[in-house]
Amino acid sequence: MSWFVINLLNGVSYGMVLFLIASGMSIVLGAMGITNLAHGAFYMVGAFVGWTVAVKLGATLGLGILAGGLAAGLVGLAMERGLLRHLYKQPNEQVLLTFGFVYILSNVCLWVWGGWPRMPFTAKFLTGSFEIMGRAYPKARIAIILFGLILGVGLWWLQDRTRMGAIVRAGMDDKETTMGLGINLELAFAVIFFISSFIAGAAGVIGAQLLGVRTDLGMEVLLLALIVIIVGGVGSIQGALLGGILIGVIDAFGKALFPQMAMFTMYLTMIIVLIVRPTGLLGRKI
Amino acid sequence: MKLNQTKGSEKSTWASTDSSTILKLADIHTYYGESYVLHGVSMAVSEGSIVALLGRNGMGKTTSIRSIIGFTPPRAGVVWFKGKDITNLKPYRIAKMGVGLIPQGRKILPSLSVKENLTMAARRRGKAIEWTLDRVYSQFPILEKRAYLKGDLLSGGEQQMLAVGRALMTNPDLLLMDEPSEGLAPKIVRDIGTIIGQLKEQGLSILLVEQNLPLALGVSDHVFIISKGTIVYESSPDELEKNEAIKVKYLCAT
Amino acid sequence: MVVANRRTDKNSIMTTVPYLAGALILAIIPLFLSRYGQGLMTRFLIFALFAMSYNVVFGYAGLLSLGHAAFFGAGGYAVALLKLHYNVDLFWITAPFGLLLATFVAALFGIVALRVTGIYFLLVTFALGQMLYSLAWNVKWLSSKGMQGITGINLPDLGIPGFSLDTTSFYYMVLICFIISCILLYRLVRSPFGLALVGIREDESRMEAVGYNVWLYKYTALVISGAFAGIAGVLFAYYNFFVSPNHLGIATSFLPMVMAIMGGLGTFLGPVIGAAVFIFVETFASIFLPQRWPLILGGLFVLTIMFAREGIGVYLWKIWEKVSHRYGIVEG
Amino acid sequence: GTAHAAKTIKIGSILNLTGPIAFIGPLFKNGIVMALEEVNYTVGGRKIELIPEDAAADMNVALEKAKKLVERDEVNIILGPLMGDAHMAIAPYLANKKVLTASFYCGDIELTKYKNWFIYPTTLVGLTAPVGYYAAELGHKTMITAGTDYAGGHGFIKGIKMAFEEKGGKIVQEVWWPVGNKDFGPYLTSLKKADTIGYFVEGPSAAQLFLSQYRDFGIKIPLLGTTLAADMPQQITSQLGDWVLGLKGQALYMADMDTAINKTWVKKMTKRFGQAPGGLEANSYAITKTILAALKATGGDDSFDKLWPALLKVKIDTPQGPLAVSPEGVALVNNYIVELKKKGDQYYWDPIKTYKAVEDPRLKK
Amino acid sequence: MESLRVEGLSKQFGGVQAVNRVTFSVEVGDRVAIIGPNGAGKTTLLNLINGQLAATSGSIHFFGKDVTALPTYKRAHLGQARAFQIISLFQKLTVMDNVLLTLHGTRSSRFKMFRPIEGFTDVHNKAVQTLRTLGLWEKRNEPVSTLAYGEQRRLEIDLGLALEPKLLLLDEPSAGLTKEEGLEIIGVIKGLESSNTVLIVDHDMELVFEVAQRIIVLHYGEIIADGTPDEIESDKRVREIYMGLD
Ligand SMILES: Nc1ncnc2c1ncn2[C@@H]1O[C@H](COP(=O)(O)OP(=O)(O)OP(=O)(O)O)[C@@H](O)[C@H]1O
Ligand SMILES: Nc1ncnc2c1ncn2[C@@H]1O[C@H](COP(=O)(O)OP(=O)(O)OP(=O)(O)O)[C@@H](O)[C@H]1O
Ligand SMILES: [Mg+2]
Ligand SMILES: [Mg+2]
Repeated sequence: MSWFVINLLNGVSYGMVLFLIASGMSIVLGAMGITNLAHGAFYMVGAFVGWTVAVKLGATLGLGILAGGLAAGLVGLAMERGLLRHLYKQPNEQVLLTFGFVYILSNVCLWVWGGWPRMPFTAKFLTGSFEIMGRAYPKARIAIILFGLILGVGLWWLQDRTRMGAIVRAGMDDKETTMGLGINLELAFAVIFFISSFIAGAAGVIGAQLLGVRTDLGMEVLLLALIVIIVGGVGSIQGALLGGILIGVIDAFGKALFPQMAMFTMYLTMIIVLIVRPTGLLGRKI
Repeated sequence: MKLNQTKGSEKSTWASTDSSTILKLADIHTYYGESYVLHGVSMAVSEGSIVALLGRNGMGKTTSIRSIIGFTPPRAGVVWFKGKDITNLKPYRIAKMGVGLIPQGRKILPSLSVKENLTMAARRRGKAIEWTLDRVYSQFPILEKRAYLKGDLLSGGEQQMLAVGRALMTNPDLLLMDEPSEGLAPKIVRDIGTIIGQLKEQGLSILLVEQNLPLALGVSDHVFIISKGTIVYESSPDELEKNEAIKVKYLCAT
Repeated sequence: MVVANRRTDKNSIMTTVPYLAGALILAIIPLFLSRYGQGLMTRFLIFALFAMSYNVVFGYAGLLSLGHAAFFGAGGYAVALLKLHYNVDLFWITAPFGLLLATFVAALFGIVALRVTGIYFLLVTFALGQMLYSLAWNVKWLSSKGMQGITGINLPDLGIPGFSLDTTSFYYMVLICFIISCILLYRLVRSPFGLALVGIREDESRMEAVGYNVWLYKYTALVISGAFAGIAGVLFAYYNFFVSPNHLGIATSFLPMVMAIMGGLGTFLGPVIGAAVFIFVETFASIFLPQRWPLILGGLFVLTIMFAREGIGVYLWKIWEKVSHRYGIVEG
Repeated sequence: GTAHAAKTIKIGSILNLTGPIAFIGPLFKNGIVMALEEVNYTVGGRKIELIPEDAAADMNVALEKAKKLVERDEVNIILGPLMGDAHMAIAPYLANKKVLTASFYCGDIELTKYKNWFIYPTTLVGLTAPVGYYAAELGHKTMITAGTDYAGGHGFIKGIKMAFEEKGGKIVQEVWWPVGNKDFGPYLTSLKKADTIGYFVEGPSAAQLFLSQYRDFGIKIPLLGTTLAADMPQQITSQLGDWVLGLKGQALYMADMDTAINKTWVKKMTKRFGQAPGGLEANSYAITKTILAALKATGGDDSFDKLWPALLKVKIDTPQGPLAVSPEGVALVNNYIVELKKKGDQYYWDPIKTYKAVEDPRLKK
Repeated sequence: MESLRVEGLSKQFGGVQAVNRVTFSVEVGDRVAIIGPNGAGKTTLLNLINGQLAATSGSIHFFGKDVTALPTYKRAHLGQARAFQIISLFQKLTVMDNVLLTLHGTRSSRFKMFRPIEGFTDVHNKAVQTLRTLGLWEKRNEPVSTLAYGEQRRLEIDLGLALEPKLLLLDEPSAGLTKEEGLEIIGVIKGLESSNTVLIVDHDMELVFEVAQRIIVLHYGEIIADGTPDEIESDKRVREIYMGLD
């Protein structure tokens, strides 16, 4: 029993990080139709900046998360305003551009921070462990779960209770008409993209506990995000959450039960979902 | 309301200083890139009235609407709305000032549900009676039934109702309607006429672009005819009704 | 996106000159290059072929795939496995086998992936490719002893007594494969089938209505494209002397995509130009700036998008059109 | 150009300057540069030119660069690459071209069959064997092995296991995680009971994650392994934190080793590069020194047929300790068991036991 | 001879019964108009006949053959052609390519690979001829998007005709056209051979009464009237529901 609970917690905490990684990418993909391959690179930028603030400068983790999110958000904003803005509805060009940014940002981080990996970090009061059913369980992981839930609720609110999502999709359909209905689209695009990048950056700091801080995170995180989006479906927060947790839990139990097949279980889940529901568990039908 | 007829491309002087004028186009010239489409259009809509803009295909009706809402700002001339120069404002600013748009071809946003199409642009402007989702639904009950359907799955007529509802949700003071009867069954065309009348009663000013002459003449207070980018005629609807020569010459009506 | 803006009755000199000139350059230049230079050219040809094969599904049929490396890798692994387990070197066995394996993988992928469209197609092909990648990591039979991947491949045996390939002759062998593939692909995209792919890219439901079995076209395109990617993979295994799981995974899938977009999607020669730019910039940037080459490469992508949006190939083509008009090669 | 080429000896080096372990390349390069500067880039009257290349931690790129070095630059000596997969990828090609190749950090025993590899400091199994011996000496009876599931990982774990079993120990559980694994939670929560864990993690980043998660999950079984961290720069060690104090494992080099040669070397390195050197620089320095010694013996002849026999006879002293070369081309050097300690706010690895010239048990026979 | 027979055909979208147990049959050479209020299910009915949508229940026979389960492209091979309510030409492709694609669609040459499309001389000649009669020959190398709206409509309809279909489905062919252009379309339809069957949906009563010998009226997916133009014009329900008269 305790084995089960512990592994469940493992899975959910890892899943929350996956959710954080994928949600921003999924929003931008669903709402703006942008395949942002640089999303993982934003995560990396956030992780490094967060490390600088929280570890190097010794500020609190909260400030680190904020700084990481802001840094990634600003990089994202600059990319969107400066370049992507001219490429709406041109998926091929978007793919090449954002892929270029993976190279550029990775190399810039290498330049600025050097190539050595940073120790996983978290807040002082989150180091160490709780006692759960007679076993030690890391506090930081519980914090990740809580944080993921809070952010998830926030995003869900943003998606369903504000018109933001609908406005951005409207803008993708027909920019002119949407503006003619009194909507400042440019602003809406910028805000959505900023939020998406901000989450990526903040996730980089929160996820540092599990994924570390390195200059090759860009690609790796991108892969994880794609996997979660495939399982959960494009465009919805619920999908990213479900996909993230499902992958996390399957990964945890897979590792615990069939350790030799570790890498496999994740891909297998993905393939099975694809065969049963090609558009992901909660994806919009197409 | 003064009713005087202007000849040729002479500029309209109607209501030029009237404080009850909600919209005024003063000699606007609009281009699409190199092509010169509006050669000095002047007209006005006074508060609470319905003005019809008539003309044959390709004469510049839609372009006039686009010039007002800011999609293709005129290169010369001024557009006044509620006494403010809106000539070079961004479309969303103009819309926010109280201009509602029902574009030609409806322009329903296909990836939004009917409900989202309505709520997306909803805006409250502190009027006594405001348009809300419920009110739009009670005006067009079919929209409520289709609330969660994607916009582009509606039939043509349903889309037109949606476009009207969507514009109303922004609670405009002035409604720009570009050929609302296009593609509609004869009965619905009549219904649209009724709705326009109701909107007027509720105090809206309307600029109605139409090819359907009976509809336009039935609802409007004043009529302009545009030909090759200039206003060539204006009068009351009754007067136009009687003027067969003008109708044949500019409206291809028999 | 580039339009396949074909002019059916255009002056043929203008269109053939660049092709002939290109072929001539490819045939002669290696004679003036070091073995390293020849190797680089070989690499370029292989990736150009890979990118062209990708262009069939992406550029022409409009299917954005992120799993194309699976076909490329399958071709390579076929060669490597024949060598590893059966010690077969003979090109006339390995090449058809690689081609078949790649085609088979593409046929399987197509069944799963073509149930969806758009962004989901990208996601599904990515998933399938990664699946093969993880197989290659985990299945011992797919690796040489002591590593992931298969090593120990030599230049192919052509079965001609008394003749064995060296760097130079291998280059020419690759060039011949490349030119044959080019001719086939050229005829393919100019055929009714090829035009139908473009039609499908533009509007599937209209294509259905005028009588095309859209699914079958897409499927066939994917399989054919997989076959050509497989040939590229076979040649690559010989060029590279070993294959690794990476050749099946996403890192490799990105390559033809980037090359095709950079050169000009949906144009015949675009991917070749893209491959040339990519390979040579990558190589020389990493020689001169070993720590900063990713920056240069990434910057190049961005610049291409901002200043030659339709692709560098299309950009060059337009210049060529201007020049050829000015000098009366073609009467305007 | 051939006349000129005959004058300079070109040494190629395949480093990881970009990619996931990008910080490693420059450090290896520093060690090489120091060794070459000491001889003023000349040996036997010939100038030496160093040609560094980036392999981006990708074995395909490594092969690409190896080809470039051989075919374009016509080098006869290549230093690196680091990773085992890259070794395997380039080995047949370089053996065929008769290029003397040195591994930066161990190598699979398979490489010895090519007879052109200088494997430094020893084979995979040879490197970790002391961990197994030491575990037995501590009186441990049972052990869990835990390592990364790829060729190199299997080699390192095998070293621990072979040595521990040779001394009568028993392996009660073998845990493997995939390359690139980040979340060790599921593995850490499924450990059985044992006296010790013999572990190997594939790089500093994974090692950091492993150690911090080991702590967070409150695992009490003591760790013994390759403290890659000990060979890593201060930047890695200094991040570890107090809770890692007392961690024991195998290491090849400690910055504060109390030998005269090391002290002067550290001083020189610090002065030249502005930071204290670690195990990586020590490795590449020792390798370059060995090659230089062989070149000196041949009088500056860098042809493989002369160089290889000369290499096998080299005996020198390096900051890591005395060095000799086995007939298979495997270096014979000291291997240390170290413990992490703290002095002031400086962490350091204290050598608590030395194993001299440990060899791969399979080569001894 | 019977060209098309539709029996008990229904289409349900979630809760919407767009087409409801529709039964009718059409003889070869008939010109039939389908009218009805917006949302009555006219477009949906054409989609069902043409196979773009799968029927929920009921059957469709085309020249005696049950085509209910056939995909669209097979129906095209049997001789159905369609012009859409919203223009569906390939906007980015040239006029020539549009013509070629359409002409190859129902020929076995459509699946030919490795042979240049120009090599199929019969199709090519036919394309040239089509373009010349349409007066679009000069614009053959321009993308369709540069054509005027009226020209595009004409092209779409004429491409339908160029396939020499046994059944031609036209959805609002006059929408967005000027009066004169609309008259031109009427002329084209009237000039068709008697072997062509035409089903036409339009709101332009003038056009409908001009070309149709028979009118089917749909309302909420059901047929409420079916008869000659005169009968329909005087039908009380139709006048009320559709025309909104008395
Ligand atoms: N985007 C455009 N670019 C270039 N010319 C245009 C564009 N849109 C319209 N035009 C031209 O401008 C002229 C006026 O067009 P406009 O759409 O205003 O006419 P309209 O009176 O609304 O006609 P309709 O009744 O057909 O809607 C036409 O000649 C048309 O061809
Ligand atoms: N894919 C769909 N999903 C759900 N409902 C649909 C779908 N397509 C059409 N409908 C509904 O079915 C009804 C019939 O639509 P259809 O387009 O056939 O009408 P129509 O008779 O062609 O109208 P119009 O004359 O306005 O074009 C409409 O109420 C529409 O909302
Ligand atoms: Mg108009
Ligand atoms: Mg319809």
